[in-house]
Amino acid sequence: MHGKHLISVALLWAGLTAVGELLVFADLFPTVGSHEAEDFDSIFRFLLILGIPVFTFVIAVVTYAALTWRIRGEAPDGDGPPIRGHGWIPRIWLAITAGLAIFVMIHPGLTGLAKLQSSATAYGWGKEEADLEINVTAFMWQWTFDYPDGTQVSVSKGGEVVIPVDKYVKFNVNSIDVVHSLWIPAFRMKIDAVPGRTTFMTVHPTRLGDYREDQSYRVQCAELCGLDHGKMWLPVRVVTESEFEAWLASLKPQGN
Amino acid sequence: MRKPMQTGLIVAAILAVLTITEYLFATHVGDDLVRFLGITVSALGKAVLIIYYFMHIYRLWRPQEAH
Amino acid sequence: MYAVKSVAGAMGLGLIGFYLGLGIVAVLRWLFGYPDPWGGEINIIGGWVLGVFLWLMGIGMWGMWGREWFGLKTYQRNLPGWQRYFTFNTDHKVIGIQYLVTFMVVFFLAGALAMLMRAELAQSGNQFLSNSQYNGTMGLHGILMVAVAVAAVIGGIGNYAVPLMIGAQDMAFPRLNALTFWLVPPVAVGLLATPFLGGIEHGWTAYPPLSVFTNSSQVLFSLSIITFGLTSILGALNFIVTIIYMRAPGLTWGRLPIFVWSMFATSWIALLYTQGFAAALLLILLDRLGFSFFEASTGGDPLLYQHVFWFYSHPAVYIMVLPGFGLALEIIAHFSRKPLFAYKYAVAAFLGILGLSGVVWAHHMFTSGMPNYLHGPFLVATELISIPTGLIFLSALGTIWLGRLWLKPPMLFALAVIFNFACGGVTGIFLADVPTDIHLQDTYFVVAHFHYTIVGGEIFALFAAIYYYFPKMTGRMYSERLAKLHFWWMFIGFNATFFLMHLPGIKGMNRRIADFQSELDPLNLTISLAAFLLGASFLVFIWNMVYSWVRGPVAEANPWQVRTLEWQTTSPPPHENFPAPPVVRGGPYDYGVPGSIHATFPSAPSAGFAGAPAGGGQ
Amino acid sequence: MALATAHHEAAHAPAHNHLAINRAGLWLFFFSETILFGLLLSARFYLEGIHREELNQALGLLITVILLLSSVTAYTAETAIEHDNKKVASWYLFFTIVLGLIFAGGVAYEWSIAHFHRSESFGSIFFTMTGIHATHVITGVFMLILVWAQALRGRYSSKNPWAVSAVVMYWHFVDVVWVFYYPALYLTK
Repeated sequence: MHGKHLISVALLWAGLTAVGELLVFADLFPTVGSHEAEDFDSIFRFLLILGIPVFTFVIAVVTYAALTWRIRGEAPDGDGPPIRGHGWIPRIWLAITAGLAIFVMIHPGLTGLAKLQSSATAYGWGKEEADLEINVTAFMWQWTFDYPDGTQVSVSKGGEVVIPVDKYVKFNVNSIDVVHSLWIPAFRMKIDAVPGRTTFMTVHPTRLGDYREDQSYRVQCAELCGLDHGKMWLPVRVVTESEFEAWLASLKPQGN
Repeated sequence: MRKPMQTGLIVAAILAVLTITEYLFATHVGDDLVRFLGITVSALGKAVLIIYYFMHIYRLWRPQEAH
Repeated sequence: MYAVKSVAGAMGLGLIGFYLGLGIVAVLRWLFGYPDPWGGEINIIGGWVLGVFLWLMGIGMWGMWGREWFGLKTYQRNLPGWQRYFTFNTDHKVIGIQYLVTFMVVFFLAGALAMLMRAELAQSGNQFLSNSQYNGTMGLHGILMVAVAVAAVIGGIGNYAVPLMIGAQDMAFPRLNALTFWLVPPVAVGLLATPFLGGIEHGWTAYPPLSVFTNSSQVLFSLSIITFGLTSILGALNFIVTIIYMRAPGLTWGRLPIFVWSMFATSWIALLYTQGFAAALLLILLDRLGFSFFEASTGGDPLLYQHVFWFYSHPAVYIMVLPGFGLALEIIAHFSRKPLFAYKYAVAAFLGILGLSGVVWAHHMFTSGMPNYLHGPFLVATELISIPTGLIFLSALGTIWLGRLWLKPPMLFALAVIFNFACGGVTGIFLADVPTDIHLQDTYFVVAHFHYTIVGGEIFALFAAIYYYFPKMTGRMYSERLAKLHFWWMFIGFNATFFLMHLPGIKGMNRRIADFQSELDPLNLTISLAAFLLGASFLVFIWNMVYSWVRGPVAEANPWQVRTLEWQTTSPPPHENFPAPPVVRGGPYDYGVPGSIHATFPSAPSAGFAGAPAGGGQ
Repeated sequence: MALATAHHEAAHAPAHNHLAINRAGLWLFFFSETILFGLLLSARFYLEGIHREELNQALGLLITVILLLSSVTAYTAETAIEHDNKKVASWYLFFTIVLGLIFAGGVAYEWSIAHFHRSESFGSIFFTMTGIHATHVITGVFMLILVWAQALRGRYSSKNPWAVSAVVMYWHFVDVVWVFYYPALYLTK
């Protein structure tokens, strides 16, 4: 008595999954601006490919059951078969769900984590040594970025964060008042700015980009920090190394 | 009433001993780990004694009242 | 009108207590030589404590409880009709309805705030609200909805249904039960007063140091939530004792209705973890008074708060959603006319979630700058939770398989719970995996995810329960057509709003902002329109409920032909619930088993009572 | 409007169950409180490790002994009530109250001589932990006084010992908390 229903549900499931998996090809993500963004997008797609059949399985069964087995009269004309679900079905279910969970836990989870973390005791993402280190100070409700040569960029000076392409750029993040969070959507990286400890994130931009063309190139505060939290962002520009040097030079104070 | 009172006094005496032990561990033991363990074990012992003999936790899973 | 006088008098007493508390603290400060006796926030704390205490005494705690402390005889006022809902009534059915109505009002209020936010977010830039107004609206929406999610199902449906389902006459501690409800009005007053002190600026999570620096509305926020935590803890304690000790003879653990099991697991979570929220907010209050838990420059650490806070607030989502699962499974079993599939696995799932709930909190802190070695263990524990959750789905899907699905409004909502939570569960994987969470943390993806789990999982179950128990509670039937209209309207509106909300999150729109990047304008406009659609669906519900309560046709005792005990008594049930104590003979879901009986009423007066034996079905 | 006055039964459970129900409720309350105290204890080690500021060791040991002693007197009072020895029970409840007040006084004295301030993190931890604990002690003393006043009037007996049992159990619980707080605050280094 299960056979016909099982085949129908399987077909429905397959159909829904086929439609659902189209989501993988949709234009979901912001610009891919860094190695980290490539990793994020591939892991996200991988989880989407795995997750959609799970979702559609539930939908297929619920929809099929509601359409096929619903009572059409005013009152139930009888009871269903007293299937209690002892035996092998729950065990197989348990094995499959546990297998999926552990698989997801290990593969994109722990492996991805290992790729992100340089050491067990650090407070941040990515390599601890980088080509360029920028010290970031967050305050209500803006940032300052201190470049190694002493240049300081803020909303009033420079007005944008410029970094070179194809370099490891490390942001050492600090906060002087409340908890903020440094987030650059184009790089898919985020780390909180916590008063009293220095956190970091290292990114490796792979292509040129500019906020004026692409709004995902921005440093955005992602942790609620009070009144002007929503306005706490700065444009980001990724340039070639020579342009970067030129930009730094242009910001050098004339007198010193 | 004599028997429970005796129990109480014995427990009180052990509590006193454990408190002294704890204090001596804190003042006279140099090794961090040993001191920490000594203090923790004494404290746990005291807690177990109070919870079992004074708070009568066993009455929770005893089906019928017997006093 | 005794009830009106009593409530007004209690409010007066509460106010007197509030000012008295302010004064007492001032006098104490003066005595100890502080330069400013009216220190401000510490006075408010004193006022709150005394005000809440006198309010409780005034509303009836003195007569029913306080007198006992002094060896005096206690008394209870039993008022007829609507007035009993406004007194310190110890009947669990009255308390359940008090909770339900109160929190539905709060729900619609907080929903209106959401509409305000969506109006602002329909377009980039600030149109209707300033940044500070937006933050206040957002914070209030958040905390009110958290309160609804924590208390509406547990306090409302749980209080009403659990004693009936286990065949008890009342909860184990009826006075405590009434106390938990009457602690709620001060909480509501405290939270709704926050806009007058500047508005909540820190969202419902109240992260320090922001919440230490912000305006004084934080003090009201903390005090309200600590008080609310108290109701949660005491209510949970009451449920656990009730379920352990008050079951009818023969109602073994293996025969317990699944909703009662879910309430049992939930109550343990609430009992054990709610202290975390209270402790976290207490530390905030102390920091505002000059302590230094979160001030980095003098040795504190802001992350301490996040650990303590999420120690409660992650288990809190299970407090919210487990009763939802329980209700969904309960209703699905009855309306599929089949035994609950894999009952033992479903129970194991609830207990498994209870066990794991305490060791997953730091997955909210993957980007917080906590040491790297914490990420792995919390990732693993978080993913493990999906295994027991999967068992709930097994139970639900196995039950509807080959069933006789009676698609009444409660069943539609219960199936929607399964549908919605499938989506919420799958998106949860993205947030549990650190590599994806780094980008998605604090974006609209998270907003979409938790609305799918909490609204889709719990609020849909709440509506399922309301449509399920409405005839039992009021003795009247609602319009089924309007209920179905409400279902489809809400279901479509909900999925349109929150499914779309994932997209701006991935694209880079963070939470809790009044203004966003202009490239997301079309998407946000669509979401706002869908949100208004969702909001409008509740008008149908309100009309249906109010009209049917007053004018609806009289309902039968057991309109759904259900086997569990609460349906084997009259609608609404008498004060003592059952005319005679029931004796349970078999499982609650044995549909289709020839000759099975759930319960009998051995000493029932034979005339005028239709219940026994509780076979249900035909 | 019907104004019925009636003595209210705490629960409609079978009578022999009352005591078990009350006791279970009280224990659940303790479990919940344990989490609160445990979180504060964890916060202490989270912020400070095993470091602590110098405290008056003699005073610490003294108030610890006094609180443990008060547990013994409370135990005696409960045992006496269970054996219908009302006079001994009243006296030992009284001793417990006095010892509790001495303990609270000791904590207050410790606060007044502490050389650190609440705006330092150890000060925050110390004042909060002892403060929350002392709040429980004071609450316990209030309840003990209420129960003592009833005990003097002979209201409790071996048939009706619950109020005494409950307040004594609460008192022991407060003592257990101090069993962990004392070494955490005074003895680590």
